[in-house]
Amino acid sequence: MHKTGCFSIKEITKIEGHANLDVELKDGEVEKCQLKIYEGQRFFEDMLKGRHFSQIPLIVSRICGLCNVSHLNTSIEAIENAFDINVSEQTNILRDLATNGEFLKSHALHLFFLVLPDYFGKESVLEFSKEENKFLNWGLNLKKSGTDIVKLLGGRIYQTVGIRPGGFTMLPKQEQLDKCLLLLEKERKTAIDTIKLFASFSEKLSFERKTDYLALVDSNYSFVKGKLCFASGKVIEEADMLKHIEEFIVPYSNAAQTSFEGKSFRVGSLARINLNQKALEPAAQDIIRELGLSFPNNKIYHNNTAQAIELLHLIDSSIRIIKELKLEKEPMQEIKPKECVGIGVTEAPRGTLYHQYSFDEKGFVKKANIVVPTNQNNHTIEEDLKEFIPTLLDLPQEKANLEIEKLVRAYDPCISCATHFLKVNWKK
Amino acid sequence: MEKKKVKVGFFSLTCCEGCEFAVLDLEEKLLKAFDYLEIVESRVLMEKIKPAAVKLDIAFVEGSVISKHDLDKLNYIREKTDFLVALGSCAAIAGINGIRNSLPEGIQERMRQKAITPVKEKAYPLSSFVKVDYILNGCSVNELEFLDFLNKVLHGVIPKLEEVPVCFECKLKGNACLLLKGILCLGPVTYAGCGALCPSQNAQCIGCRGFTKDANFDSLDNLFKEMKQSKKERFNLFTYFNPLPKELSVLKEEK
Amino acid sequence: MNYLLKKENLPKFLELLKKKFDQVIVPVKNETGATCFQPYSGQEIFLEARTDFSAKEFFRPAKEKTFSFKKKNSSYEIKPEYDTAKKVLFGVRPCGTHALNTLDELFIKFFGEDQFYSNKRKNTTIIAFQCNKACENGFCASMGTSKAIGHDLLFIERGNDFFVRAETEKGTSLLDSALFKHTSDSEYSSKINCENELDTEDIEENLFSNFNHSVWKEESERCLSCTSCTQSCPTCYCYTSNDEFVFGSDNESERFRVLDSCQLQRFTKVAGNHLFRPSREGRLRQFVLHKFSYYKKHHCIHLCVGCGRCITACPVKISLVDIANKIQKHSLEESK
Amino acid sequence: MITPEKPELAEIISISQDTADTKTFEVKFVDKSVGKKFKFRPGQFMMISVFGFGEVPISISSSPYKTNSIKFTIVNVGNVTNALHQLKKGAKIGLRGAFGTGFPLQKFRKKNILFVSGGCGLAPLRSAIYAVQEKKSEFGKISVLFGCKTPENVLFDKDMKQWQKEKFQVLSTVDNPNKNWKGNTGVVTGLFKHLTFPPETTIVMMCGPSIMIHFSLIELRKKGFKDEQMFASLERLMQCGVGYCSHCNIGNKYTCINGPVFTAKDLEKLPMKEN
Ligand SMILES: Cc1cc2nc3c(=O)[nH]c(=O)nc-3n(C[C@H](O)[C@H](O)[C@H](O)COP(=O)(O)OP(=O)(O)OC[C@H]3O[C@@H](n4cnc5c(N)ncnc54)[C@H](O)[C@@H]3O)c2cc1C
Ligand code: SF4
Ligand code: SF4
Ligand code: SF4
Repeated sequence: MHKTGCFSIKEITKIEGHANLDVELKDGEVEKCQLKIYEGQRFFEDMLKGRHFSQIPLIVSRICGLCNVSHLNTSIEAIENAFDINVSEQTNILRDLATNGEFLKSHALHLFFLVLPDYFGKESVLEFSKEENKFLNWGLNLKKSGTDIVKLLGGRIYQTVGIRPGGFTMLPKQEQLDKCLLLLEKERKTAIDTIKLFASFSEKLSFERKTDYLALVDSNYSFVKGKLCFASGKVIEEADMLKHIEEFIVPYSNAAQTSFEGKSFRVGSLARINLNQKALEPAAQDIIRELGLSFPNNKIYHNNTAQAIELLHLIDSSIRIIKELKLEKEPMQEIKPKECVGIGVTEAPRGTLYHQYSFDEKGFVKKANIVVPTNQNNHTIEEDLKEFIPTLLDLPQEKANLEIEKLVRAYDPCISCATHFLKVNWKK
Repeated sequence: MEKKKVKVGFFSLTCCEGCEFAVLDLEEKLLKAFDYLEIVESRVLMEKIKPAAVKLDIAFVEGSVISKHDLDKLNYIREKTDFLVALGSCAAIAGINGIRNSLPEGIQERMRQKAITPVKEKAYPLSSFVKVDYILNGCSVNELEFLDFLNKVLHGVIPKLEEVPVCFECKLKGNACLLLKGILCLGPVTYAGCGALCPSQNAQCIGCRGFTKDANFDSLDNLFKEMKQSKKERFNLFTYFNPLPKELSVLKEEK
Repeated sequence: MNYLLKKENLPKFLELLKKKFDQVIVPVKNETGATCFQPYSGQEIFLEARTDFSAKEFFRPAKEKTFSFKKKNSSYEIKPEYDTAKKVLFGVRPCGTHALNTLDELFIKFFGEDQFYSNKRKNTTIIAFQCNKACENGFCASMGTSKAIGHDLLFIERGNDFFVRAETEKGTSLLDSALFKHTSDSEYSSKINCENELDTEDIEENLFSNFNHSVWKEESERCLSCTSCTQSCPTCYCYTSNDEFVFGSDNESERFRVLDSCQLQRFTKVAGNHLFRPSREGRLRQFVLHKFSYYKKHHCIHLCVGCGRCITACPVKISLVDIANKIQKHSLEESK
Repeated sequence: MITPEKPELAEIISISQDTADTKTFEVKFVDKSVGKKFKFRPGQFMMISVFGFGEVPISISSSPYKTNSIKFTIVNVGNVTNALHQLKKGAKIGLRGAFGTGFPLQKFRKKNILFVSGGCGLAPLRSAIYAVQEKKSEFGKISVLFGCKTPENVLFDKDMKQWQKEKFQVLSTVDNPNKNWKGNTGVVTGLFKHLTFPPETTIVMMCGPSIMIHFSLIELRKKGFKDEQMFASLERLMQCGVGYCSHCNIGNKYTCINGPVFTAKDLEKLPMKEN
């Protein structure tokens, strides 16, 4: 790679749009590193204006095909907070289960379909050898254990329909839950093997940068409740998130970036485990110890390991939920709208997700504000790259690109963005 | 069936990309289909796009045309392929992106100004610009319908759109009708193919597969009126995934 | 012979049947709240009224495989797929037994036996259930279908018991002596007063000769063409036949019969996209005329058993009884 | 016991390309005993299966006196017909039938016969023309009128020449002629002015698009033809051929079992132009 010059990486597909990366080097130092995300092109916040609150979850779940349940759940939390709805314990547990399903699916897809080819030096899973295809089956099976749950609770894997403000439109049958349970128990071992596999890979990659972390912290490792904690020590209430986190517009990108007290921070699996390791299911904690992994750490590649660890946690927690569950028929709660503001904060597979709505007295949306995890990570990604790229100067450009890709992929900015992230065009 | 592999590509314009993942969800069945398919381009499965020289037998395109970039890409795909399939509501009918088309002109104008990359005046389905050979509708697409399509094409059967409303499949499933329970439902005016997914979950159909040619909007709207729905609520429901039908232009009001 | 079965023993009886038959079909309420017939697996039995959906599914299924074709060398093996499972249908109402009787006329007696239908029919034992009150929108009294026919056993609710009458040998053989006690009681018929009434005199002629009556247009304007009527109807049998290749196989294909509906435009669509019956008016008229005029002409029996399901199922409350009565009244006035 | 819906295997023994989108298939039952028993009347149709693709009703276009093999003349318009067109000699298809009423030729003895056809409608009529040709002495004068879109769509050239040799009156017309076209132009009803024999002793058999049948009936009535003398073969969507599926229902008739051949008198009573 030349020590001076610029290159840009065109058509990074984003979570909800497309992105490029522009880099300018001078004497081996990164002068400029801009992640240009054209998110916002779809104007979800504007589209929600004037819509009835009952339509929100189904509209926002279309923001992202992969973490639609997270968007659903977050908007539902915001709506229920706004209209003072307290759903039953059973509903909460089933929502947790659905969230688990989505995380399983999302993590498995990311790890096996997008990250693994990197580690094997392959362009895509389609080029895997017979030997390597074995791992693909691991991935598919783990994913299936998640999708089956989501399908069961939401009716469909993408753009689920059954999860609504006030409860579930339809409850699953016990026998169906039992089937999910069988599959989960079968895939436990795969999850453990997965952790070992990814830990062995990420151990070899050494890039490390000290930064702050943010996640919802709760004694049950919940993805929906808890307090927002920073690794640097600050603890804030969910509803106050935007009071502390500064959202700022960068002129080259359609997506806002965020900072906390002027500095960048990371969100996602690594942030969660860094902050909340003790709340993981026992088996997940055991394996961390067994493999001699140390959390908290600042190695972003360990985000992949963290995802793998979460896989095991998710399986164990789902197994426990299903075993303890005694399904009872219950109607959905009726919701009486009023003029007010509602906020929902949850952990999505890729990090903290924030939804805020203000409603008029009939429950129509006046204003909506959504902050997605990738927005929060963008800033950190840029800063990481500023430190990382200079270490690659000895490599030929193509190799360097691959390394950059690996780093960005470690963040799991969104599965689709990670897929063909970097296509380098040198500018003279 | 000929042993020559069919060259297919998956492309994505502005959308949530759920459709391509929905296809991936066919799991073993998809792996089996790979015996007959050669994936030339795919955002999900592949890292780098292969050189554009290859002619595709089938291109699946998800997403709506919102920016100039989308349009350029679409034209490029159309040129490269013999058979172009609109994958999912965004591509077929503008889908959820189309909500912005029914926003008041003032807001639309502001959105256009706010955008950093140039956007088109509205969100468009693919058919507004290029010839679309087949439509696999739905948000997200029904993976079984996708499989059925593949199966047909691979055997040389000309696929045909099923022109039946969601109610047809809803009844085949033995569901109690939501309209009779007092819940609004767009099933009677929406194309089936999803297996009446939402009504089977006790949830209203929101029209994600597009309105039927044979729809009786007036009658359905009258029914909603009898169910004490305000103009705004009815407008909201009918424009969930579709442009407001001509018959119901009375519902339009500046908000 | 007459018997009594304690109501609480019904599940026991059904369990016993399960041992003797491949499938025991019972009326239940499904998750969406609709009442229909399902294979018994311990669910709660629904006997309060006639079900929203008929037992048609078990005789004219929504999708039924009829043949499988296998290419061998350059020839084909053609294998019909008959459903020969032994079934018992419990709790079918008198109108339901008449519906089967009506379909028998077409699928067994008319062109030659349709074995896809007749096999199911022959292998199914019918346990009818007498109604003791009128059903919503029903008009069985007008259609002469309030008394079951062609059944093997008849159940009648009586206090804490079911009064059971065996009509056939096949029926008697099901009556386990531990559960069923002889009774010298005789059946008493309770008269049912349907809220709907249909004047069926000369109905086939009158409806057909009023092909252009204004009522068709008026009523059809409301119609959503949702097919709820034809699909809930126990006698609507129209179907389409489709071939499909077996996925992943080069030489296997299957033929299916798929239930269709005359309320859909595509029902008459031929190559070149020509529609023979495009308008809603024409489609609604086809439904009513097929019920009360055309079928009778060919098979000497009405294609309607007066169960009223189509009226209950209609989201916009179109009633074939109202339509037919309007025309009947009109004809009566004209003939004066 | 037979299942009315079970197809019988048959082999394609020859294929001829009639026009760009029309081919005639000659087929033979694989099971010889079935072939031996097979009989049909002109105007009847069979259900042809292309396995995996579906089943379509197709009229028989060969002579009822030659049942060793059966011929079908088929236009490529959709899935099944397209699949049929891809088949090669030796391929196997399924056959059911023959179904429907057909033309009651035995009742037409001693009469003059007028055939009116449009496009592919000549296919079922050809079977009747062959039958009449075979027993020429039993009938009076014969006239064959044929209309189609362009000279390229003209069917059965060879047959037409043969019929001319047999002293039949054979007239064809096209909507859009080209330079080489020597016949008439315009719709088929325009040929009626060339008719020579008296209406009272004539039977009309027609088959073609419904619009052609509609106008032919009007014109012929004007010329003095009675409804009982005129027979037309109709087309409706069909799935079974035996009255089970109800798609072909027109008023109180089923096209597959009461038709496809109807007298104009029957048609009068049917809601033909139902909308
Ligand atoms: C009594 C009768 C005789 C016929 N004789 C001939 C003939 O001799 N030569 C010829 O070329 N055509 C004939 N046809 C028309 C022929 O049946 C249709 O062209 C054919 O069914 C089209 O099928 P497809 O699958 O190619 O088209 P698609 O459009 O793919 O049709 C799908 C299905 O619809 C049905 N269908 C579509 N069009 C028709 C139609 N017009 N009539 C009945 N069913 C239809 C078929 O079941 C078919 O499988 C006849 C039709 C009838 C009713
Ligand atoms: S629930 Fe909806 S889709 Fe189902 S029958 Fe009723 S209106 Fe139709
Ligand atoms: S029921 Fe309606 S909204 Fe639901 S998937 Fe089907 S078409 Fe879409
Ligand atoms: S037409 Fe209506 S009343 Fe008659 S049998 Fe069918 S559903 Fe019952």
